[in-house]
Amino acid sequence: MLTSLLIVLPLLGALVIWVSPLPREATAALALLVAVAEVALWIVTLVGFDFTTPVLQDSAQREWFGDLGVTYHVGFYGFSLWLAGLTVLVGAAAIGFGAWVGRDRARAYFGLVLFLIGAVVGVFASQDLLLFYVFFEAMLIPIYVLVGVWGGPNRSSATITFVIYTMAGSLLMLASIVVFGLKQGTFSLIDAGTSSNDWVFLGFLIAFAVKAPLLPFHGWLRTAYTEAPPEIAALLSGVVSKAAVYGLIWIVLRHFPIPVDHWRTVVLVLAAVGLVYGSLLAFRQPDVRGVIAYSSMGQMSLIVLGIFAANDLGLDGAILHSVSHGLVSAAMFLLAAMLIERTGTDRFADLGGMARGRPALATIVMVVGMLTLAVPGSANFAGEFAILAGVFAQGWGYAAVGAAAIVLAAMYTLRLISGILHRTRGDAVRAESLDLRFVELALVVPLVAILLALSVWPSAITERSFPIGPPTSATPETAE
Amino acid sequence: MGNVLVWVIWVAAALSCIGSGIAVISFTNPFYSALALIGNLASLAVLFLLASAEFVAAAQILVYAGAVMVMFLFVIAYLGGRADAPWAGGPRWLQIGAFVVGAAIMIEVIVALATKAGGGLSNGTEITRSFGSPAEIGRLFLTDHLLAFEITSIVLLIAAVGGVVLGMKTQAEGEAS
Amino acid sequence: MMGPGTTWYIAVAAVLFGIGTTGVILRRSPLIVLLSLEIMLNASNLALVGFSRQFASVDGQIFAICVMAVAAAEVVVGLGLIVAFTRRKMPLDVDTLTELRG
Amino acid sequence: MIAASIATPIVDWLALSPALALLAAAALCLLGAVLVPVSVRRAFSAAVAGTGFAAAGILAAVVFGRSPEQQLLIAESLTRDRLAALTQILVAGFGVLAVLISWGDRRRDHVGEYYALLAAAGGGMIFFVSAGNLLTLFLGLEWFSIALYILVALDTHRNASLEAGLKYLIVGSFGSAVLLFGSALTYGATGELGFNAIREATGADDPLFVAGMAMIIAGLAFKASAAPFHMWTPDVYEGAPTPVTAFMSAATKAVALVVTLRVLVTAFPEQAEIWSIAVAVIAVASLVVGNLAALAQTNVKRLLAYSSVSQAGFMLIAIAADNDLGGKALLYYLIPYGAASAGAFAVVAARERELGREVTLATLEGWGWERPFYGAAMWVFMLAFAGFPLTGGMIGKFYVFSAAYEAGWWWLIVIGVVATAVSVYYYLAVVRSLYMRPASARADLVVAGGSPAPDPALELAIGAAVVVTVGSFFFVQPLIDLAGKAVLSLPF
Repeated sequence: MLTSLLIVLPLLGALVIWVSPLPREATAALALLVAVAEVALWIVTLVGFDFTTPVLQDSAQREWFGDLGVTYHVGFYGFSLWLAGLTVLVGAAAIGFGAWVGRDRARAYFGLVLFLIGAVVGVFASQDLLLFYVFFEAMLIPIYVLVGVWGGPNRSSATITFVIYTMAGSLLMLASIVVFGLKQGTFSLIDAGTSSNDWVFLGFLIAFAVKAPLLPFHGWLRTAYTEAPPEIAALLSGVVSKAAVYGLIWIVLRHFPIPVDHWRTVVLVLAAVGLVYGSLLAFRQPDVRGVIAYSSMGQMSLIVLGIFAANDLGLDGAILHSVSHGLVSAAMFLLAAMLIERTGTDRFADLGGMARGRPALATIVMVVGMLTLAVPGSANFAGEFAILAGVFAQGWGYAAVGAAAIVLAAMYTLRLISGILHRTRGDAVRAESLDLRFVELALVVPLVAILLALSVWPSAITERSFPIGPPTSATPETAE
Repeated sequence: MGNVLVWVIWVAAALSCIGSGIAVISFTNPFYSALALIGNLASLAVLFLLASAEFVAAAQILVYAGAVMVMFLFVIAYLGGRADAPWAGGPRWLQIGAFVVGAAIMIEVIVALATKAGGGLSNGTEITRSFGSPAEIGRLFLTDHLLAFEITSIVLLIAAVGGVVLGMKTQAEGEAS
Repeated sequence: MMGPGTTWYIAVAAVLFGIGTTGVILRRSPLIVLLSLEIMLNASNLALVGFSRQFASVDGQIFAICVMAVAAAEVVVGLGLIVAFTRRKMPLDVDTLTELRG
Repeated sequence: MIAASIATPIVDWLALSPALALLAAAALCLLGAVLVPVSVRRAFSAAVAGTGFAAAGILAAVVFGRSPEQQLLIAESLTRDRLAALTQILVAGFGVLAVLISWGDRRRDHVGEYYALLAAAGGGMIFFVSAGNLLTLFLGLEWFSIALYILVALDTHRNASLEAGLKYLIVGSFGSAVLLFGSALTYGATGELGFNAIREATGADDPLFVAGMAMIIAGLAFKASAAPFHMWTPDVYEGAPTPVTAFMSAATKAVALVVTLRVLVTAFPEQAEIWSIAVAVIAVASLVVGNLAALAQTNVKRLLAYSSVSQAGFMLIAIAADNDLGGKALLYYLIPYGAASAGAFAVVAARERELGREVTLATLEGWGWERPFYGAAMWVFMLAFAGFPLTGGMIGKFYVFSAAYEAGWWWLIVIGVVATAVSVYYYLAVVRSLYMRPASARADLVVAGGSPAPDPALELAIGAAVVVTVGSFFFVQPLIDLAGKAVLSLPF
């Protein structure tokens, strides 16, 4: 029941906002109210959640169409609850930011963001393949409009590239879903057995690889993240990409143990290469958002390494890192947006010297930067460490590459920090451009605070994700 | 009527039928084409007659050659016999395509027939004297094919409405021109 | 029964149908296209009548009579359209109907 | 000698009642065209036609409820079953939408005739789906086709409309002639006209029979505008009065496809291996041609026309599957497809009436913000065509793919998937125009005479189409149950 409420509340909010002729401020306030209520609802779910049992909780099930065995079935496991929490938090921050900058066409805008939040929560909660596909595709609709209407000057090509990549991936997944579900006789993610069909496996894998994005499927990333309004980019990189994490863990690992074994090396190599490649590209980007975009790609590759490590440690690390990377990249995009508000640009060439006289900005950028580069003791470090320790079991080479990438991460993050804060004052930075204001702090500080809390207590997540070990296989192999 | 005579008449009618068909699609002047079609319809009526379809043959002459073609000729006369070279114009691939499609259908059916001919097509079932008589057709139109009969009249009614509507000069047209 | 067998009827019908098809595709004057359509319908009628004798079932003849009525209906609408074209001084050529183009 | 007294057959008036209701409506409209004063003629005709469609829908629903078993009536010339009844309900629904869309089209000429022909065309379609033999099939086809030829050309003051009418007449009659010759050959191979009788009389490998079947498929494919028999579609959809296009795109396609399914499954089950491949090939051709051509279109009506070609391809996949699931998939797919198609043309009609000129992607720019209701509705329809969630279009595609999988046609799934991916581009192009481009400041795009008069009937039609498109996503089970019951009358 709670789960359904978590999904429906933002969707209903979206509907109300679309149909009621409210003025801009009222719309923004209403949207913020819904987003905050959503966070509260998630906290209620969290409080009532029993992390010690491996059963589906707060579930709701209704038949949708019975002749093919498709149901509306939602509920949370430990790991998916964390991902949902990440969603509602970042979503609230994004809506807060949108309200603060006063996006025009407010009703359409806030409705779409709420719709997006509902869809992402739905992805993390769905326990039926077709339902999963529904939410997975439903995410695309608001993103398309949000980027296409409120995005930057190249938004048109950005949306087209993004949509074509994602649609190609998800339609392959639809084909796989049809084949898998009909062969199993059920579309339930819980009841379905395993399959050893490589083609079906690849359909799912490619869909998630596009969403993450993994190495050969990252063509949409740069323009989408840069052209999107920054708070939407925060949602994209922080939250939407985590749909791939959920899919890889809950569908691919669990239902395709044999193909996963076949393809493990391929995926691990792609992820390792993607990690290094993304980090190198991040180092070369001329603007803040470019750095965050490619660093995101690197971090997602790292998470995939953890998922395919095939052990507890890697999976726990992947979940922890998903949450911490989600928070960090959201905070980074919001900060980038605040920089753009002040200077009109996020290119390093025009920035610099902003630390002087802007203590709050400097502190926050420093803290978030340190979290990004995963200084020992941070939540990100804990996640990366667990992933690397996990993937070490698959071969020391992956761990070595991962460690090298952490060094690269340190380099691009330091370049980012110094590009913004240090050096001489950039051309675009006027002396009078203000420090972070209260509202801006109110948006970013909670994200940072949670990250710091997780740094102190990473086992809050790692010990509460998979109570009985990783879901490497469901039921015994069924007939092919 | 002797068998040979039937054959002779049949072959003559069939040839005239095909010949006039070719004439219809190759004349430049629609007026001649329409006249050729009348010839085509008449020779078809002969074939119908030889196939024991007296009523159909009569209808063919009365309805088709009589009424429909008169309408055609009226319109052609109204338009003033515009000329149009039969093989002119149109992309070349269209001309080839037309022949290919036309020939394909012919060959398809004739091959189908050839393979079938050994089977049973050549020997018709014995037919009674009342076969194809107006009385029998009338009876069937009121029993088994009642719906067909009614619908045919509906189709004709709709077409009549269409003819009137399209033939009329309208208010909007008057303003547009 | 005398005279040619059903096969001959159907062969003539097939040839006629082919002629009609060629005419519809090839000719540009809508009038002649309409005439060619009539040939196609008549070819079908010949086949129906031939088969009707073959099976000694009057169904085929009844079908043929209905087809005649339908053909008349198509002609009425077609001629109505052609008259409307002429009234609006539009070119009577199915290929130069340029307002609409693929 | 033939007996002097003729025993007239028992006529099942209930089975005929939906078609008769529409015929009565058509007759009343025709009378109204003469007897009712001009000032109220539009209201009168529209009300009569709308009532006729509604009554037909209700009667068809009654027939649906009362016909659990298929019945063949009047020497097999009429089928009374749930497959026909369900399709009739759909046609009646699309007819009501068409009447609502037509209302704001302030035609001055032939008002009564327009609605009469609309009702007559609907009646023809309703009869057509219940045809039980080749003769009634052909006559039903001609019944609605001739009414549609006239309707397409009815805007005689527009050259485009006349041209579309002539083109439709020629190509449509050509298709009917092919169907007719195919019927003749089938009759020749079996000596039977009724679909069930044909099945029972089948000699397994009779080339004449196969040739006849092929020509029947081709003839029906003309009406369903499946490639390569679609060449009339863009011109006719563009030239016809937009409400007529809306009706045709939804209803003609529905009946042509349902009848294709019925004829193939009922009359030619022995040849299933041949026709399922043929239909699969036509489906693929439609997907390829429709999608590629749609990519290049700027005129929205033409774009939607090519889109309807590609949608026909999807539905043909369901037919090619030749299984019970495929039948359900087709009937389900028709619901969101028809609603979205009629709705999309209704939105086009709204813009057309504002501008008084053709609607292209350029003239739609920024319009979504000016007219949020129309814009959002178009958004929904495009999503439905592209198979996005929260619209029945997605479930329809899912069912079609499932049917193809059950039949073992995995390559059809792949082609369908690729086609969907391509189609997203042009469907979203419409959305892009509506929302992501600034409104054009060109003087000729400014609405003549300030803001246009509200058109509540059109808005009602679009609203209903949205409700059906979205509702079919949520209420899949009841709709599939209906479709399942309907498919029971086919001998799978």
